[in-house]
Amino acid sequence: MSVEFKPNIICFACNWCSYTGADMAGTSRMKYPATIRIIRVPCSGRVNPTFVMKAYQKGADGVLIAGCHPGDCHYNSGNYFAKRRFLLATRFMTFLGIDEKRLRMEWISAAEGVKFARVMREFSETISKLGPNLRAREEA
Amino acid sequence: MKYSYFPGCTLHTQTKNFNDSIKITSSLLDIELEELKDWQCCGAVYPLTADSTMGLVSPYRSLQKAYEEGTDLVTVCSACYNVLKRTNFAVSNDAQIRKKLSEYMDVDEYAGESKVLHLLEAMRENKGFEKIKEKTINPLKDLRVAPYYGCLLLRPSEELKFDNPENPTIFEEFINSMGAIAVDFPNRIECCGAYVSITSKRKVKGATESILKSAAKRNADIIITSCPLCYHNLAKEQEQLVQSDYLFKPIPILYFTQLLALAFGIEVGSCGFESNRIDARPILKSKNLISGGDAL
Amino acid sequence: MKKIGVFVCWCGLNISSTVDVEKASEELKNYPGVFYADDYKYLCSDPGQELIKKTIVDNKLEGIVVAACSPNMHESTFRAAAEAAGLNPYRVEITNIREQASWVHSNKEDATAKAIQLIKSTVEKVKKSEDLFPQQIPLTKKVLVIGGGISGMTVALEVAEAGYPVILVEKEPQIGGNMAKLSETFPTLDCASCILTPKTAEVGRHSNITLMTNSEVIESTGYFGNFTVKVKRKPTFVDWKKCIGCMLCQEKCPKKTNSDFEHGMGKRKAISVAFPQAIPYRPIISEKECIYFKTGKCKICVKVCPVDCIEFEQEEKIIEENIGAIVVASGYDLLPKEELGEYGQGKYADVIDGMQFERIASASGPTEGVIKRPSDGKIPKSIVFIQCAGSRDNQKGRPYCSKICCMYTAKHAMLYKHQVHDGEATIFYMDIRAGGKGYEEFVQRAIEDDHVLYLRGRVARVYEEDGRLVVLGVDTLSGEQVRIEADLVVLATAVIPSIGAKALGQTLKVGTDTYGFFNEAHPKLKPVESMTKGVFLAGCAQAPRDIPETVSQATGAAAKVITMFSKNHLVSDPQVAKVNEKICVGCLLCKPICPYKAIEPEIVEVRVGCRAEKRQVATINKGLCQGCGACSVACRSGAMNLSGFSNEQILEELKSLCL
Amino acid sequence: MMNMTEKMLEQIRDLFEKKNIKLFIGFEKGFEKFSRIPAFAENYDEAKSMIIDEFETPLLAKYLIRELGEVGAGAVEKSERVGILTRGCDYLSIRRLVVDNIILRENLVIIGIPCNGLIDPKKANKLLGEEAQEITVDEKIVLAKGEIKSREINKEEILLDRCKKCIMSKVEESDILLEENMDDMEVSKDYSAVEEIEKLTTEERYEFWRRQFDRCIRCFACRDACTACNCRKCIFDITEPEMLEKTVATSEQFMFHFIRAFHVAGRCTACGECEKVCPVDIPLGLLNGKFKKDIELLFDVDEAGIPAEIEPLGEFKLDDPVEW
Amino acid sequence: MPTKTKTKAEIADIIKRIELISGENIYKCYQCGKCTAGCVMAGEMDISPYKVIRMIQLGLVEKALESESMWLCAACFACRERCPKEVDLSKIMEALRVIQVRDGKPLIEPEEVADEVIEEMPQQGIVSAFRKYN
Repeated sequence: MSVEFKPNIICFACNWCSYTGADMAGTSRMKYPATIRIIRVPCSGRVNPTFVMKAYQKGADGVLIAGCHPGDCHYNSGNYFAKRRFLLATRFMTFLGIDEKRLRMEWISAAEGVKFARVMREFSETISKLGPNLRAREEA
Repeated sequence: MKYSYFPGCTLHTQTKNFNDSIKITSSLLDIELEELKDWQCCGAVYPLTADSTMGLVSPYRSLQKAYEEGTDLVTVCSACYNVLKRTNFAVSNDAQIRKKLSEYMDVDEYAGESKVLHLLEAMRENKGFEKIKEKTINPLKDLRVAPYYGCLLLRPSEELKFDNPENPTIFEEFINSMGAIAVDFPNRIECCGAYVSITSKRKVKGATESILKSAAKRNADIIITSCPLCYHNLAKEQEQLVQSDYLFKPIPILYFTQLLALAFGIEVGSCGFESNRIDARPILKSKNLISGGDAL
Repeated sequence: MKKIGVFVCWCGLNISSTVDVEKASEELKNYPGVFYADDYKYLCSDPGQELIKKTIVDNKLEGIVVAACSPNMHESTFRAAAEAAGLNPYRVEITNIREQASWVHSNKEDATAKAIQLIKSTVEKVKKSEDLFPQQIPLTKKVLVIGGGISGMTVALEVAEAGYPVILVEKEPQIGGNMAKLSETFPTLDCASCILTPKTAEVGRHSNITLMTNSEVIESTGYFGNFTVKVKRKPTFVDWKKCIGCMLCQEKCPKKTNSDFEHGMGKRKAISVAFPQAIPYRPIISEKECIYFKTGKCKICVKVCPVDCIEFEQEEKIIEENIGAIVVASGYDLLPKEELGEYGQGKYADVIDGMQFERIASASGPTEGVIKRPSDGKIPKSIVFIQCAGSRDNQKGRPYCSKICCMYTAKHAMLYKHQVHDGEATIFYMDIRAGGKGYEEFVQRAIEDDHVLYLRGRVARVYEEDGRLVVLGVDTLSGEQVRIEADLVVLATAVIPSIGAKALGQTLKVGTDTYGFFNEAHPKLKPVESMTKGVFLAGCAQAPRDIPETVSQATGAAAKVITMFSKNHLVSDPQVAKVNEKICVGCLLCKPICPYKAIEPEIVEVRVGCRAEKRQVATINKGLCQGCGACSVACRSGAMNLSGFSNEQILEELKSLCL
Repeated sequence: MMNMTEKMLEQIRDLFEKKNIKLFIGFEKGFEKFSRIPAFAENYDEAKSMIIDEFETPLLAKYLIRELGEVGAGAVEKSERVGILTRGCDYLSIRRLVVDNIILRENLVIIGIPCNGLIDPKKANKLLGEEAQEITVDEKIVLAKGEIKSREINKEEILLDRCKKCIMSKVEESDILLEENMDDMEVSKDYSAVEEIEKLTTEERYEFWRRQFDRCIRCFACRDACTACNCRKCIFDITEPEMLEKTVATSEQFMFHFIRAFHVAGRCTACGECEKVCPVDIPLGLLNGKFKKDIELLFDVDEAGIPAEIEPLGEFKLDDPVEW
Repeated sequence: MPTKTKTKAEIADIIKRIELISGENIYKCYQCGKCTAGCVMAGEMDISPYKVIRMIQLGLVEKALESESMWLCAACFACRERCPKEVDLSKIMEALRVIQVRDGKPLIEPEEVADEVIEEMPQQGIVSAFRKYN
């Protein structure tokens, strides 16, 4: 039973900053664990907290939402709305008993390939330590 | 209009003449002042420390009492006014301080519901300046009065909201209503050096001297104030100035209500002129505001 | 089930060295819904694209997934290829297995597994894709420019030269704005009217420009390409068409009053033209001062007018115009001195602001360029200039730098020193911000050649003493308190948005910041666009700036307008929000979230059983929506959705990735 | 109290006579002693059984959706209006519907009544130790008489849960006010129940909620009772995309309760109806309360239960807390 | 006796104390000197008011504490009234005084005040002086 735990992490990345930041990490050949799967969205403001809950249900061990830095949103305000929603959502999910460390929000600009890779490594490590998420998760 | 009255320590002791003139004049303006029972020293300076609220206990108690009396609180001494009004501002805006104080003192929470007013503000609120105009029977014609505001009445303006901090007018209104001439002198809003004079009298010289010279330059006959400490520093400085500068002519300093008593035709003996550090009677006499028999 | 094709790209060795592309395409062949799967060396190459096209046609594919590099690289390439093969381009999705797999992972097994999963999830997304069609939006090729200062004029001239009609609305009776009031300009000291007059004249006579002075925009509806605005033309009481500009009326008018144009430094008549070079050179009667309007008598102007053009009964007119784009160039004002208590609150005649100094230094001004102080007309022997008067001041609610004061104050001091050689000019400054071509040199000239004394520090108080002004300041470089007796004090008061900017913003539905400056769409990449599509910004309406910068920005805004007008119609991206009217309850929780104000309520009629019912729903203005999708998250029932990134698509993608 | 009922009936007659309204919604006595149930009158005669007293009543606002047209008929002017009896809490719910553009204020006639708290008869019975036969209220003292015992009870003790947390006892925008509004009740914010849960470990919290949610039978009564749940078609009834699958699994229960609570976050008026109607007693108030508490704390909102034009999640401030 | 130089940590600690006692962010000050320009006591001070804050910003807190300036501040609030950055310098001066007083270094002791001063000075003045100095 000593199979190494490979976490399953979903990352919502906004098209304009963070997704481009991920591209940057790629073109610079920075390495990060293969545990992360990116879903491209136009804006962090597009991410519905329900998606996160759904991800947990379907088997994700961690969810990361990456958007433009405050003030840099391509749509001007999307990341601020996202911030409000997820300030609440994180607390609420914790309230329901899901470890708060499993949800993370990050501001990653298009130029921050280094940051993108670093965040992915850190987050992957955090989730690895936490182990698989079994809460609010669909029985396999 | 009825108010609780907070005289403060100095008015009850050293400057009784100030207190007396307030009592005589305010009643004529339909401002009924009832001395707050068991009032306590306000502390003289508003504590500027964010980490300790001990200094607020005493003023808080007085405020709370006035509130229990169901009245607004009137005070005259600039220092008391500054401390009480700022305390009131603090407790009405900062729930934490309020909570701390009421818990410490074991009293009901008081959140700044009562107003703190300077007597001049109380006058302004009760159409006092119009009433002064009506009730003045001895108009102070040709008397050039320099209103010295000092600092504690005006600043910090966002908390005190007494008057425009750079260009105040309330004293001028007061002076004009008595028929006197308000002297606009620039240093009327500058500090006299306050308590610094306790250790280094010479160090406040610059401050006091420029106030006096600024008033003298505009030919002021009289300076009025509402602060015993300003009064002291300005009077003290004049004693020095007279000796060092033979051209300097002393300018009597009065508490503003003394002048009001005179305008209301109150018997000169009750205006408290005899206790002033620089006798104002000669100049008042020269302007025919008191008769020869009254003076001296 | 849809027939989906999957193409896996090798990208030479870029992908194939870490991702087993053959294994991936092999595995995808058996994935539900996938009709065709293959891998290829370079899909973006011509033969690669040909392969895609051919496969789509041969297999009648209904959607394709291209697993290759980032969509930022070739999404448009592959979508175009699919379109050429008759497939709606929005049925094409890219899986990024290069930047997100082969390049960032080293273990081939992991990378391949991840790539396969990513491709599968994209297949799931494509299953939920729909045909989307760009919308054509009609376009009125006419621009409205609000503000006739240097920025508005620049925009108007550029667009007019490109051949498009321009309506230039100015609230004052003449164009020229603040620049017309300036004496000379830094850093060259050439006279402002010398460089401005040719421009105003050109605006006045350009056949493509309709000039509406003494007018204000009071309403704006519609959206980009198709605005309808209402302009209020205030009465001038003079028939400008008949008037020949002889100005006999002005000469003979008996009523004198303070001139706004001169900022209280000079007088004008009740019927007047602001200044001799004004365009249009036509007089206007001020209702407030005119004796006739007050008493019903006088009419001297009527008597002297040779062409009988005085019209006391003139009324304001509302004019409606259809236009395609709006440029806001509403300019600036200065912070009133009355807000600066410590500097006299406006009660000292000899404490003036920068614009008033411009007027007394201007050759066409009330003193004909001789610098005299307002109180007694004496030539000041000592002038103190105070910079940052109200700027960089949180307490006064203006924490920003007004940007132009450092330079114009240096100019003022220089102009003064050139006139009064033995005069003393002292400047209190905080920092000298002279970033501009020739700017620093200009300031240094003032210091070195003209001996202007720069003191670093603020002034605490200004008051009057013996007919002079006492300035209490400090020089923080020496640490000394400074007391200066001056004859004249000039305050470089803060630059603030022109009065009424906030209201204009509301009229145009364009956001302003806390101070009232117009917000740009993006602080770096869209500095001349506002958040409202089709509304552009120029000059100080957006932030304080000097003339060269204003002209550059105005030219930029003009270019934006011209680019917009160069097309015959506008095309909107179909990846925008859409409303399911059957579900929408019309609660409009989505409305405040939309940064583009693209959501509005609409009453629609629907059939419920056998009767028709009216109900309110949200509607999307597809011309305004930019597709951020924030509204879709605010919608509880999911009636609001985002085409191209729909709830269904994201959820399928998500489910597949979580497995 | 009878007095108030009379006043109301007078007003109702007036309303019907002047044909201002097609329907009046109020309360009448229910089957059980002291139970008060919604009553709908289409004319004055039908309204005669209506009553105002101090016993627990359900909230009426939700009926307005039905009575003013199809669900979410939206802000469309109607030819006939509906009258409704309104206390402060009803008023909050009505305002919820108005702000959400579900109904138009113009289509309503609000008869406002002051309120200083309603009595929960069940609590009275409990304290009395038997079923009360007669309950009389005199200011703050309640006299409950049973067949055997009688007892004086402090009204505070038997107040309705909802009233203990009352944030609005006034009816601010009534068309007709039966009696002067009283001052708002002194209610201090009490999030102790939420804080109790917060104090638990994550593990314990999850277990707590799992036990609660596993009881859920997905009857949707909480949704149906809620005025903030006013969608034309609920997301739970939509199959494409299927946010909630039909299987009864713990994860689905979490999904359901997460979505329900999030959809009313910042919009919940804390009326407590959801919790009251829940047949399996899931403490839904805790979920709503958690959001309310966090919104007030994080976004510097005084009272996150009063419907406003723009909801906390419909705006942002540049100085919102920075966590990431 | 030369003052013992404090370590970096000790200095950071004092700065923190100053910020805590005054409740002000000392890093807001950008040394425009407006406080000093309008200060009636600045002429007497060995370190100008704006420099006092600068010293603290630079970590030269010992210099600031040793200076006479804070004892000369008459708390007239002119600086606070005019400060464009809304820094309440009167509170920072108070913090410096309080630190000295709490550390057992008051400016004066009651017995040091001349009888004649006690005689002449109004009670209010004496009370304020001791509130500030002891």
